[in-house]
Amino acid sequence: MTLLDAVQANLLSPAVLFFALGVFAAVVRSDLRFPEPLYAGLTIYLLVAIGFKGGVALAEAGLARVWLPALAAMALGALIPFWTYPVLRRVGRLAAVDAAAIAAHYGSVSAVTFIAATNYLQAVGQPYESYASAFLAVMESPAILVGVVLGRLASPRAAGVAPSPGGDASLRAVVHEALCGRSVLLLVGSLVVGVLCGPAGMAKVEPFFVTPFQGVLALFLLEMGLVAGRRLGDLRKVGAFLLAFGMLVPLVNGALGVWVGQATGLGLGGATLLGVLAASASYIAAPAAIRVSLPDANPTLYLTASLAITFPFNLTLGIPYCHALARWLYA
Amino acid sequence: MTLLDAVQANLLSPAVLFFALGVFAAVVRSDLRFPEPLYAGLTIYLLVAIGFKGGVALAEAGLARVWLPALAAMALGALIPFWTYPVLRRVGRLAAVDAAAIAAHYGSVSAVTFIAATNYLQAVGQPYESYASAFLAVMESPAILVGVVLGRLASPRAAGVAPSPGGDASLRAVVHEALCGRSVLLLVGSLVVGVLCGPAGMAKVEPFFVTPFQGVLALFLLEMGLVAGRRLGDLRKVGAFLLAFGMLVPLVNGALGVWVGQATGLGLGGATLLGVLAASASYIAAPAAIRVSLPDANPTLYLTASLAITFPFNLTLGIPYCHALARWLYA
Amino acid sequence: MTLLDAVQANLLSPAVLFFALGVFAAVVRSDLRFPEPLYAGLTIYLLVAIGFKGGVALAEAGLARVWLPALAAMALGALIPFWTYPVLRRVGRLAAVDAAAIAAHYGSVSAVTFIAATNYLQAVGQPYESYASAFLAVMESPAILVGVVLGRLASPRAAGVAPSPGGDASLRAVVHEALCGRSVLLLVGSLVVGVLCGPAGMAKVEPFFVTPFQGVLALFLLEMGLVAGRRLGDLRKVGAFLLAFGMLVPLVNGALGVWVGQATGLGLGGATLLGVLAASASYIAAPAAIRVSLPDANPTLYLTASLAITFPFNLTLGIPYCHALARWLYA
Amino acid sequence: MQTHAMKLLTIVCEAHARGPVLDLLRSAGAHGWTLFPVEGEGAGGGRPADIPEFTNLQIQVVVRADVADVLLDRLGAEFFPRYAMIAFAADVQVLRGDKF
Amino acid sequence: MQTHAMKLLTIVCEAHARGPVLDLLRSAGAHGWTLFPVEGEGAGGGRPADIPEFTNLQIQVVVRADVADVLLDRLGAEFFPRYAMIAFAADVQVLRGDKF
Amino acid sequence: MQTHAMKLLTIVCEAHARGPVLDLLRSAGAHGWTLFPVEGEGAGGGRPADIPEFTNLQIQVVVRADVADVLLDRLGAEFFPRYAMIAFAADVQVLRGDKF
Ligand SMILES: Nc1ncnc2c1ncn2[C@@H]1O[C@H](COP(=O)(O)O)[C@@H](O)[C@H]1O
Ligand SMILES: Nc1ncnc2c1ncn2[C@@H]1O[C@H](COP(=O)(O)O)[C@@H](O)[C@H]1O
Ligand SMILES: Nc1ncnc2c1ncn2[C@@H]1O[C@H](COP(=O)(O)O)[C@@H](O)[C@H]1O
Ligand code: NA
Ligand code: NA
Ligand code: NA
Repeated sequence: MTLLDAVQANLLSPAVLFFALGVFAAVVRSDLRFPEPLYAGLTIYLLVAIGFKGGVALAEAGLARVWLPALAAMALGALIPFWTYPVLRRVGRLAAVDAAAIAAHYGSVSAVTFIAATNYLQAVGQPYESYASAFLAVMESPAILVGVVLGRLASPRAAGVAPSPGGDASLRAVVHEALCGRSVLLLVGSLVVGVLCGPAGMAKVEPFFVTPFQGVLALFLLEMGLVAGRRLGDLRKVGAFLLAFGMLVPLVNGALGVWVGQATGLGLGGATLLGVLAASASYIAAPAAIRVSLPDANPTLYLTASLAITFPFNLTLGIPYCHALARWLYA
Repeated sequence: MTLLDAVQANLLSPAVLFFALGVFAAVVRSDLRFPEPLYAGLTIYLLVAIGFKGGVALAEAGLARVWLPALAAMALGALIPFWTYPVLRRVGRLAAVDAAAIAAHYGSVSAVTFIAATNYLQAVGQPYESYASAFLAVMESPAILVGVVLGRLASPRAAGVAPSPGGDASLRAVVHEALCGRSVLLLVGSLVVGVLCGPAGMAKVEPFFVTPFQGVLALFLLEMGLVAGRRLGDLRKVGAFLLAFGMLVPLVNGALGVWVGQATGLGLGGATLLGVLAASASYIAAPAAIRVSLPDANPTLYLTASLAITFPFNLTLGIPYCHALARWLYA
Repeated sequence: MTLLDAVQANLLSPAVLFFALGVFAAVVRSDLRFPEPLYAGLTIYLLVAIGFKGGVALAEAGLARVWLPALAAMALGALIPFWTYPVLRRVGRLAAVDAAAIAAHYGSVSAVTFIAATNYLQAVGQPYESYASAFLAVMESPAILVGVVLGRLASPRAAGVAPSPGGDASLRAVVHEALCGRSVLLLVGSLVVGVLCGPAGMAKVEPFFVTPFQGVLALFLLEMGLVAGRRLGDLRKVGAFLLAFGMLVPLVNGALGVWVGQATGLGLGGATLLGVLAASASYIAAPAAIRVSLPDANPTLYLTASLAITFPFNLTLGIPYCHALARWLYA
Repeated sequence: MQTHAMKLLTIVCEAHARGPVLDLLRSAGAHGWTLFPVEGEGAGGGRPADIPEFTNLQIQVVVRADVADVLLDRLGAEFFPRYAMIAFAADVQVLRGDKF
Repeated sequence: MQTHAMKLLTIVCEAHARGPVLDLLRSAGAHGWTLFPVEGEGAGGGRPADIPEFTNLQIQVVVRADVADVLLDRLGAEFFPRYAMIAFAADVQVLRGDKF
Repeated sequence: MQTHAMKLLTIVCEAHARGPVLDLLRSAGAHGWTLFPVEGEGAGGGRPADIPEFTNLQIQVVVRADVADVLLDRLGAEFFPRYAMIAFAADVQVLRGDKF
């Protein structure tokens, strides 16, 4: 299967096509809306399902095989801001605080992109380590913390353009958010539940958390298409640099991720997933944390880049790209 | 199986019984409520599932076999207002704008009635053309446009009792609603996705969009029973004529639909479904469009007729009636 | 299997672990929230599914085998307040109206506890009478009516600290709530639907109402953990007596229930379920009814006792306890 | 266009009070009402709105000043001792004074 | 801090009026708006908000007094005959008067 | 029944401000609050409320006039530069003046 074939197969999958339908609906200003509780319900389902499945896989594989790639994944996430920040500053000529904010987003990860990648691997018959959800879980926060610190060092005013409500509480708030925020808690929590239950527990909840999973993802991507499509208008506001950044950085980070995966002993599928994680940019956890801790950063920049550029890019091209790279590396 | 047996089997199906339970709950003023987001979620699921399934079937059958009955279905929908309007005017002595509004509702279609009919056919073991969802998709809008034009010609004041906000924009709004409205977009969009994915895509999402479908429908009909039951009190306001109209017109339109189905080469099941579509009256897309473009029309009349009379009538009696008719015609 | 083994197996089930995760999230003040419509949707699903399944089982078993234990279950529920009320008054030194309110909660039942118990029995391979949902349905209301009457007799002021809005209407409101309230209506209604449909109807909706049921329950218990966890802070307000009451009363009532089950001819599984029902305390139907009819009763007391003490207690220990007791009794 | 002075009465109460409050509004002569669920905290503790039964409602009604007085009186006498709730009145201007 | 007198205009209308009302607000010069779904009852009967199409919206907008007058005029002339709705204006004080 | 003059302070802000705003209310001496999610548009662009993280909240609090002043001051100084939000105060009459 050539890269082109892979891309084409991906583009014709229900998940990607429903995403496109959502974008279309937003662009033609249809009155189609997913009420917010429906969005919340779908997110909770997806995170719990992927976390639980990963936990059961982890229980079967044993920590011995997982700790090294997991640590490497964390390190990779934490380090990505150190190369993206200077690029954003020097090449993009962005303000320090904006550069730090965007760097944090690209070091962190997007759970939905990860889930779509597992979906893709299943579709092309590529086995992968199910415990890779553990990498998703540990990569979410480190880059955010790094980004916040970068932003505060680089532009001390950012820490307090106005007397911060609660003083230094806001740094504490970031740490709290990083450890107890909705998505981290659901992922890590379900992972732990999965580890404790093991395959016996899985047997009970499989018909709900595994069998219909791909269909739920397709429906959710319809909604994500709406969400991303509504923000397409902001593309004009962010300029050509961020557009290029949002598509080139995933290529570089994806390659780094695949390479780290191979170096730490993952299989072809696992390395692909690590590549996708590195390539992906957060648009849930990172914006929430950055909004509170770097309030001077412009949300239009980081949100549009991660949600309206990188997310669709990875969903359509980034995932087959990482897979092709891994196949080439493992050949 | 006689008509009576069929009706009885239908009345004892979970879908119809849960509908009855919903009506009962509304009538005894239970505090049972489906929150609006739950309703929205169920609708989205049902429309996406039925559209996607129809698209996959369409991909397998090929356009060559579908275009003729689809065109005939559109024409049938567009023409129904031309005979119902005069009846509403002359026999019912309704105002021109109300007659036009109601005619539009009966030319358009009810997706839930269609879905319940597929459910019924499955239960009685009657095969049908799955691509019939395409007829559902194309029949929603034409009659609405015809009804709006009728209403404006017949009562020019209706076009502007007050200077219309946005001038002629409101006609443009109707066309936009007819093409990009929630239900049309979901149906047509999922149909196209289904066509593009084909059976390979279906295999992935089947456990979510097909296997649990009948159960979801039963739950949704519980909610529809609540919705219809809350409007039962309006029956007194609409008078005996509309009550009779809401039950007799489906019989005529159902017969027309079955006959058109046979004439354009559909099988027994497909003709039944076309009959049900013709017999059904819209209570989602049509009210929305009419409210905006014929604001003088009285919503109590068209909503009560389509939602509180014709919908329950078709659900319980209209569906087996169309099936019996088709069996007689194809015998 | 010893009681200890059983408790341990229960504690490591997905349902209980997700409940614990929810409590944890609430305690660390995570921003994880289930929007209210999601909660409502999950409740409706669970009640309809359990009611329907019970109805189908009832249709198969026949009324002849069910009426006696059902009547005994009702009587047991109605009688429980007569022994708990004096304990609450004399030992707990609670005000008459608070004692009556709490007694009503412990005579009534918790549907979620019941569902978790069926889950548990399935997991340990213990067969049970599926029509036991009928006992759940009939046990919800009687104790509430008894509690309200007790409360009004004991403290007449409670009936009207202020001129009641609508006079004696509020007693009528309780009866209406007891018969047409959301949970009773859904349970009894779905039970009747299940009886009418029988196994043929079940075949249609099984993939939605039965197959994924355990997974949905796990997700719902995550939410229940959040709900209970948010009220843990109130434990300090209710004092040591209610803490002990909330854990000892289930032991007594559970034993009574198991014994009544055996005496009326139920099998080991059914007797366990009747024990769990007797042990459980209502936190939905009872609070709603008591709030309206005994407004002087302090909600913190009855809600904390039933929701933050007895519910987690039964979920973790009460269910295996009733099962162990039944096994001992049937040995 | 000519506007008329009316009172906007806002009631925030636990969901269980829904029926009785709406009955009160009708019997006092209000011609309509608007209602939505809210979260809140007050003397009765927090109401996190995580369960329908534990939610709050905000009920708004536009009425003539004399009706507002009657409503406030009856709320204070019959409802405040019974339900967790607050109520406040504000001056508003409406079109179509006879509608309210 | 210095506050400025503004008008808070509240509109409760059927959901179908959403587009036209927001267009009106923009064209009249409002710099923002706030909106949420509500249940209600009025001359147009009950709107139980069980279906998105049958729900009500409450739209709130803070504007200068002259803009509020324009809005009320146009609402009365163009919208009231067409949609089930009510509107009322109230006095409010805001910070940053130039924002509205 | 006797009514007392109070201020109703309404804050519309992005959801991320929830924690800090509620902390502020408590520390300034409010005895309760009411809150619900809303959609909106303003200087900070549209907030379509399609994702919990991108939603707005409307927070309402009834307080004594002096508390309202403190709140407005602190909102203007500490919160407005930091979050997308507006705030406005209105006169209301309440029963049970000591409750607020
Ligand atoms: N000072 C206040 N400002 C705004 N809302 C309040 C205030 N006090 C109470 N509430 C609301 O009214 C509800 C009932 O109040 P309470 O009876 O004090 O518990 C609370 O849950 C809040 O939603
Ligand atoms: N007197 C009123 N007080 C509060 N809300 C009202 C009032 N009258 C009408 N409404 C609201 O405005 C909507 C439309 O009113 P109407 O056009 O009278 O049906 C109703 O559904 C209510 O939500
Ligand atoms: N003039 C206005 N009237 C009503 N709501 C407004 C107005 N301006 C802003 N808002 C609300 O306040 C939120 C934050 O405003 P902003 O900081 O201007 O983006 C918006 O999303 C709206 O919900
Ligand atoms: Na990344
Ligand atoms: Na039709
Ligand atoms: Na009990």
